[in-house]
Amino acid sequence: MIKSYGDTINDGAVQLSFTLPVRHSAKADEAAKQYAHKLGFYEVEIVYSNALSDEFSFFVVYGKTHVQIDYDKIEVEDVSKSMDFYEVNDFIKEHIKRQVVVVGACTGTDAHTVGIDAIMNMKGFDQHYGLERYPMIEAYNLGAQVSNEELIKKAIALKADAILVSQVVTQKEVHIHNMTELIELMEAEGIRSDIIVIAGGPRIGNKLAMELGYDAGFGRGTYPENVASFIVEKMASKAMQY
Amino acid sequence: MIKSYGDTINDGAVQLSFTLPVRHSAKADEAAKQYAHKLGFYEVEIVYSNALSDEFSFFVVYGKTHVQIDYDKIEVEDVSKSMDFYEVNDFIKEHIKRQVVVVGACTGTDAHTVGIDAIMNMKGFDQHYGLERYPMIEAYNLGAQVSNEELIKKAIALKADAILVSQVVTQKEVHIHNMTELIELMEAEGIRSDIIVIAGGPRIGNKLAMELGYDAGFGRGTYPENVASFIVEKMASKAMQY
Amino acid sequence: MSYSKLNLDQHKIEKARQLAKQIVKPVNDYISKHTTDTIERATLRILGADGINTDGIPVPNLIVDALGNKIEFGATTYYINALIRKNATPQQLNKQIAEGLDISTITLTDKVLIENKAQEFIHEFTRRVKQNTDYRNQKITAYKNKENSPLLYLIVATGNIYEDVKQAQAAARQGADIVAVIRTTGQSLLDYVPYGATTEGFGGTYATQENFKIMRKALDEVGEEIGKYIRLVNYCSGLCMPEIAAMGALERLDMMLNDSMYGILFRDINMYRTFVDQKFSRMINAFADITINSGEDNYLTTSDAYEKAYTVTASQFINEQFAYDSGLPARLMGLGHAFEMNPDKENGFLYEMAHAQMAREIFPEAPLKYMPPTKYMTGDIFKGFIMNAMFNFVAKATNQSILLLGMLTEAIHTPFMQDRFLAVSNAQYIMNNIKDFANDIEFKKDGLIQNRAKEVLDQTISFLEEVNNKGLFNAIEQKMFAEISRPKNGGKGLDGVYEKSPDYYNPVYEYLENELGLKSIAIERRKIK
Amino acid sequence: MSYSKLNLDQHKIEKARQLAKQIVKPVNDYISKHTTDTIERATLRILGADGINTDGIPVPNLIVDALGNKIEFGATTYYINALIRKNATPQQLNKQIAEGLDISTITLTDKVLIENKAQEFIHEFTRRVKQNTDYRNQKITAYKNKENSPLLYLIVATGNIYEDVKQAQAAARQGADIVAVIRTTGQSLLDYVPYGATTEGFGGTYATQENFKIMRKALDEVGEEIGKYIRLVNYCSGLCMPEIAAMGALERLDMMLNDSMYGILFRDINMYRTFVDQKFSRMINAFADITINSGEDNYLTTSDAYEKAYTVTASQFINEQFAYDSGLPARLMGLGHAFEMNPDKENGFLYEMAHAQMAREIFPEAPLKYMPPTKYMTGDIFKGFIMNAMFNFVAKATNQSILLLGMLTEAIHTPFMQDRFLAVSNAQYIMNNIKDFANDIEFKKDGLIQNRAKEVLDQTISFLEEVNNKGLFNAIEQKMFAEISRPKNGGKGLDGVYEKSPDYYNPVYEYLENELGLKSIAIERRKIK
Ligand code: B12
Ligand code: B12
Ligand SMILES: Cc1ncc(COP(=O)(O)O)c(C=O)c1O
Ligand SMILES: Cc1ncc(COP(=O)(O)O)c(C=O)c1O
Repeated sequence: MIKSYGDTINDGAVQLSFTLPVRHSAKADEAAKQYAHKLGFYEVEIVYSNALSDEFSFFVVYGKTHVQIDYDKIEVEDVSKSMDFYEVNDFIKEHIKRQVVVVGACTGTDAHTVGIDAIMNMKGFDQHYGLERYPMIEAYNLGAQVSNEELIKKAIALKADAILVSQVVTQKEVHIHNMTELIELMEAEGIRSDIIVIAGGPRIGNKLAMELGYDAGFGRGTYPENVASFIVEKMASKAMQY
Repeated sequence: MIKSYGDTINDGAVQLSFTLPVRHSAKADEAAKQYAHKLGFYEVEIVYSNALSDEFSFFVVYGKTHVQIDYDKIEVEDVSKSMDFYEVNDFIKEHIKRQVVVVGACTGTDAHTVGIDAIMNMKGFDQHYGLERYPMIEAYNLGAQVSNEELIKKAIALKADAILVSQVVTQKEVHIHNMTELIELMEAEGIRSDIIVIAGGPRIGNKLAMELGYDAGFGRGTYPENVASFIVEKMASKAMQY
Repeated sequence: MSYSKLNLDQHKIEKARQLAKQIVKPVNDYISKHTTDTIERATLRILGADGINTDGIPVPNLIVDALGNKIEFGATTYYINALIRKNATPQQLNKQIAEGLDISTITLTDKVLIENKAQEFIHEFTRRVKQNTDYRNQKITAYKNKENSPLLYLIVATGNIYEDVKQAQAAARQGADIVAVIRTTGQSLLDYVPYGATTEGFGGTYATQENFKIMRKALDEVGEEIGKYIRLVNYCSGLCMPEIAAMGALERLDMMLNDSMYGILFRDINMYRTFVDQKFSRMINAFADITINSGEDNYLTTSDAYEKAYTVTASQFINEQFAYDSGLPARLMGLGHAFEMNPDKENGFLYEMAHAQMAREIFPEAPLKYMPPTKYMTGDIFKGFIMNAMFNFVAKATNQSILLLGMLTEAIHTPFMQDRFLAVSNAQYIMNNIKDFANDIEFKKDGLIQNRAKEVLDQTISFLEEVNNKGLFNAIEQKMFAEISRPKNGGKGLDGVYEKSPDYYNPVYEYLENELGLKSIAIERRKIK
Repeated sequence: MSYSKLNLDQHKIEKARQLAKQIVKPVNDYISKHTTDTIERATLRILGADGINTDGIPVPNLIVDALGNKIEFGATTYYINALIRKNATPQQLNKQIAEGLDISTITLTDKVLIENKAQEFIHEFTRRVKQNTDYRNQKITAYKNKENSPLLYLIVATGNIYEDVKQAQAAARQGADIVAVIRTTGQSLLDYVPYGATTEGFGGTYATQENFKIMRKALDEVGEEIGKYIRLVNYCSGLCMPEIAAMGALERLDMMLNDSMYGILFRDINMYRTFVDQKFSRMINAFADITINSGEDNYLTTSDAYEKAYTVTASQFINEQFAYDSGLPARLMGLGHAFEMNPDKENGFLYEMAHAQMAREIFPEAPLKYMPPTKYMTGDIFKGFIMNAMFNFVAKATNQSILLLGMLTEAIHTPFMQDRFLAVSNAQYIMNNIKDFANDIEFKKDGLIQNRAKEVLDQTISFLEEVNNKGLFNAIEQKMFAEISRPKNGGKGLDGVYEKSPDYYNPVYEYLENELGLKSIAIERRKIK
């Protein structure tokens, strides 16, 4: 069992900051303190507070928590043990025996290309080659602001094995709507089960993606080989080698 | 009922940071996320994590809470409506009719004089005169590192109406021990009820001080007149005018 | 600013400027021969067209859509004609159009009548714009002493205009001099301007005339209260550049992000379309005394800020020429640049300083818009906060004009209210703490800073030479800017471009050209050639 | 550093130095005539005295307490005498003393025997110190290239030496070059040095020889691992200055906070006592090649950093003379100063820069210790973090030597592990980002920075003149430093001061004087006079 740590094991120290919709005053400070208590902290100190406007106040808070967690019970898939560039290509040669077709885009109104480019472009990202450089992958990067309809059309035309969807803007859950729509459209077309569908972006997690009906989700710090590994292993396990 | 605020009323947004005693890894990130969930937050994002050493990792986290608080029910004594320099002196002239004797010190091993000086010294603090400047107050500032015994001896010798105790160092609860000892000693001497005892310091609250048997506690941002007002009003209400 | 701290060669600067002049020349030739859907709609708006039909389609769109190819003659004729024929006020006519009236089919009356009537509405527009500029000038003069230098620029982006108002007023109270209402994701791709007050946007709030009005009022209110003129900013890049410019002129916006290069590269707007649009939008901005903000800073989000610094400088030179050719004086050219170097770069601060100082020295009168670190911001909000401090430092130390404040949560979410507060306190601390630093230090002769500026200027000249050889259209196609390639006939909006007929009539355009002295410039140019 | 960026008048600097020489002269006269409890205990420790009795009283204290007024002859005679008489090793004798043996009553043997025996132990001490300095020099040379410049100095203060070890090793791995173990609140008032490994302290950890050893080992370990020599720091101010210096020499500490002015003003140590102690403690530090850190930076926690900047400079001059007179070369004088200006002060950054740069130019060889903002740190950890960044900036831009890293939680608690990590990343970012800034900029002639430095130097000279006129003892009594008054005969420890008898014997003191060339300096000085 572990707890958060300040300077002594199990002291449970945590730093917080938040805004409350009240005018800055001694009462506001007291409210912030009690709020932190209600959040479950003890030995709470409101170390700083200031007015943000007539109706809002900002607080910096330190407190301690009794909450502990069993570290041994945490389970996580470790993407870092994925195959590398060479291993992926060899894997495809050996198990799939033909080029794998991948179509990617940043969809909806989202115009952030840098993330999907990092995964797909020749030059790659942080010294990791992008999918376009993989000899055994045929990669098509459709760019940004691509509608779900357009993406599906292309994927069908190119006989894609996998679709990559990048979503960076998440404000007001815009990505959820857009991601859900893609899956619905694919199901309507009856092609969902033929194609691996993967989502990615700095605020996309595997869990969320799976919930929305994707095969996987990749967050910040993803490298091309992580996605490539996933695709080819999934294909192999689905015995999609036709 | 109010909730913390990010950019939409009642969104419940909170920023946290903490350290966990585990090696930095994907598992650690997941643990941090679940820890934040256990702390009661939802839509948790571990926006940053880094190794502090082989055994510790640091996390910056944003999350949302459902916790709300009834602002109307918050009660707080508002020190800001205390009397000012002139009013305090007039009040003494009118109600107490003699000079009030105040003895102050930073006690125990604590060597931080700046706080008690701010309250007592002639020149005061932030343009607020210190108690030494009050014509109707006889103020004695004993400085820092004063033992509780010494303080009590002086207070008796000077026939103090009030004792001011400053405590700045709070690590490992050193102030609690020291503050408790003073009250015990005063009770042993049988003088507790004759003298108003006030504590102060950046991490001293009124609540804490009262719990430890003080008449009041004053935290960061206190001005001399806040303390002066409290003393003289308390004296008047205790009818200590002999 | 005649004395150069960087010891830059004035001849080289002059050379770069001449190259930029040559580069924009063929583009201007194209521009002068074409009009677009949105230019016509903007013209109509200036003349009084407004409102929507029951499907939410704006009246200017209804008119232009109905005109079809007749657009080559200019939409004005038809609108004014309808006003005369129907003997209606614009309000009345707008209502009829919204209800289905097709004015393209109404027989045309006498040309002179139309021309005279048009002048009436232009006069009305001029009166309103003049009233706006007078108000602004008066307030700015009165409240000058409370302004920060550089001006602090904050963004609100809740998606809901009423929430925006709260956040904007709070920001102003905290010390912002400028408030920008970020547009919702995707608005730049809409070929119309939404209508009315809106409460639902993603990553920003719809730019509508009503939203402009609401925010303008809110900022005027808080401005009066705190004794400051709070500048309001919106965006006229994308498919509706001139229309939004027109709305801004009417509702007294003070700045507009306005750059067709940005639209081409970052929104995949067709290049022909947006260059044509840009010209008219800048004329409107110039007339309404609205400062533009150009967008070359964005190149550094896709390109490396050290390697490709010269693309920004080159683009500033090009944007300057486009702006001059639209009648914008230097004092309204908020040329953009950014502090986007990798924070791990050794001496990165010195290079950023060199870049910012060279922009300052090359464009001494321009109210430079300096953008904060975004690309290398991470979830480490603490590190991000000091990167923002270094950015504020460089801004103050090189006398930038418009300081877009960085958010410590840049990599995470659109700003929380507290993020904005922290950003303002960061800037205020730095600006006060290093107030006269710019004036108190000199750069070592041939030191890192001076040499870097020299190097970037040299690279800029080579780059401009190459662009000039290829032509700007080809250069864009060949990925020379932001490492993004856009095909000449690709992107959005090309179908809204029309070659003007020899009979093309646009009294607003002509009026502005006259007022802005562009006719004579054109003549002079021709003479020089 | 012969070229002055500040354009300071070298004659004025020389003048200030001469004034400081005159100021310390009468203090040195007093010092040379006196010894103290702790000087004798330190001498005993160097000769081998160690251990505690069952009440926890250290053997050196037992000896000195028993000696009473015999101290005027020096404790050495009695300890060595007992060793000879009992034919014991120090370990054996220490044990007996701990068990109750009173060596003051043992009849004294032949003086020559005692002197010879003493030399043996001095030789042993010298051997051990030499081994330490050799090790240190070798490692520092080998690992030079991994060091930061300035050296990053981090504090650990858990109260528990084993927790400290964890935090210190983590700090070293994160990039610290120097680790200081803060002492527990109040230790400086103890007239003895606690014994053994300790796990309970308030706001810091007891300075004990065992704790020194534990931490030294831990830092050597991690140092080898990461290929760096991690310097260890502790405190020899307070009532036991020379004893802790002796322990530090034995356990290979690398730096010592060591300043009697600090003890007087901030710990209410008696001035006579601590000046006498300081001399011997500095001789030991000098001999063991340990860098001292002086504490005038602390003045700015009670005085205003702008108004009273000159008191810091003046104190640096005085501390320099005291250090020279104890045999410390300039390269071991970590003179203290601090970045403590009110962050709201207009141009505060420029003044901080002026102060830091003038310290650098006036003491070109000194490994200046630069302290972070503390006084104006608040619970606003974000603001605090950028204040620390500005501090790091000034440090790097003025080539400071030892950078005590500021903590964003300075106003809240002793550092959390994460606070320290953030502090290191802050410093590393700034230091790399502005790496050659110091070299790339110049200060404008007669600009704010140059003028400020000139002004402070002028004020320093007037101040030193006044101190010289009054005498240092009176000046302290009259609140001239840190606005704190300390009566000459007040404070703690005066009862531990003894006038030396003409027969006073202290072979360690003599040995060090010889080794450090202090005898000849004294003679030369007398000649000059
Ligand atoms: C660069 C940038 C831009 C550039 C984009 C240029 C371009 N051609 O891409 C410009 C300036 C155009 C821009 C504009 C806008 N932006 Co922007 N932008 C950023 C910025 C600074 C960096 C994004 C980036 O390039 N990251 C680097 C890449 C490599 O990282 P990444 O995207 O996370 O990708 C990695 C992983 O996530 C993963 N990944 C990503 N996609 C995929 C897909 C798959 C299949 C897989 C497997 C993996 C994967 O792998 C990648 C490599 O590891 C961020 C802030 C920040 N520092 O993060 C804001 C940010 C993303 N932008 C934001 C916003 C709101 C906008 C605007 C909507 C603002 C406006 N209203 O005008 C506009 C409009 C954009 C639109 N219509 O979508 C917000 C989003 C807030 C939110 N949470 O919703 C951010 C967070 C800034 C902020 N705090 O407000 N932006
Ligand atoms: C200045 C200072 C020092 C100076 C003190 C000089 C002096 N003569 O006072 C020096 C350098 C000597 C020092 C030393 C140490 N310090 Co110190 N110091 C500070 C510092 C930077 C500022 C404190 C201050 O002056 N505040 C300004 C005054 C005006 O504010 P204040 O004390 O809060 O007082 C106000 C109110 O609290 C209230 N108040 C205070 N007392 C009273 C009493 C009454 C009756 C009333 C009504 C009101 C009242 O009114 C005042 C005016 O509004 C703080 C960090 C910080 N920025 O806060 C650390 C700090 C207090 N120090 C700290 C420590 C640990 C130490 C040391 C123990 C470190 C060490 N081991 O060596 C030493 C030893 C001190 C000792 N034995 O007590 C810690 C305490 C941590 C904790 N929570 O326990 C702090 C927080 C720094 C840190 N983060 O580690 N310190
Ligand atoms: C010139 C310019 N226009 C517009 C925008 C905003 O984007 P959009 O036009 O998509 O609202 C930016 C953003 O950086 C910009 O720099
Ligand atoms: C010179 C000097 N000595 C010692 C200390 C530490 O205090 P103490 O001696 O009480 O442990 C400091 C702290 O700032 C100092 O500057």
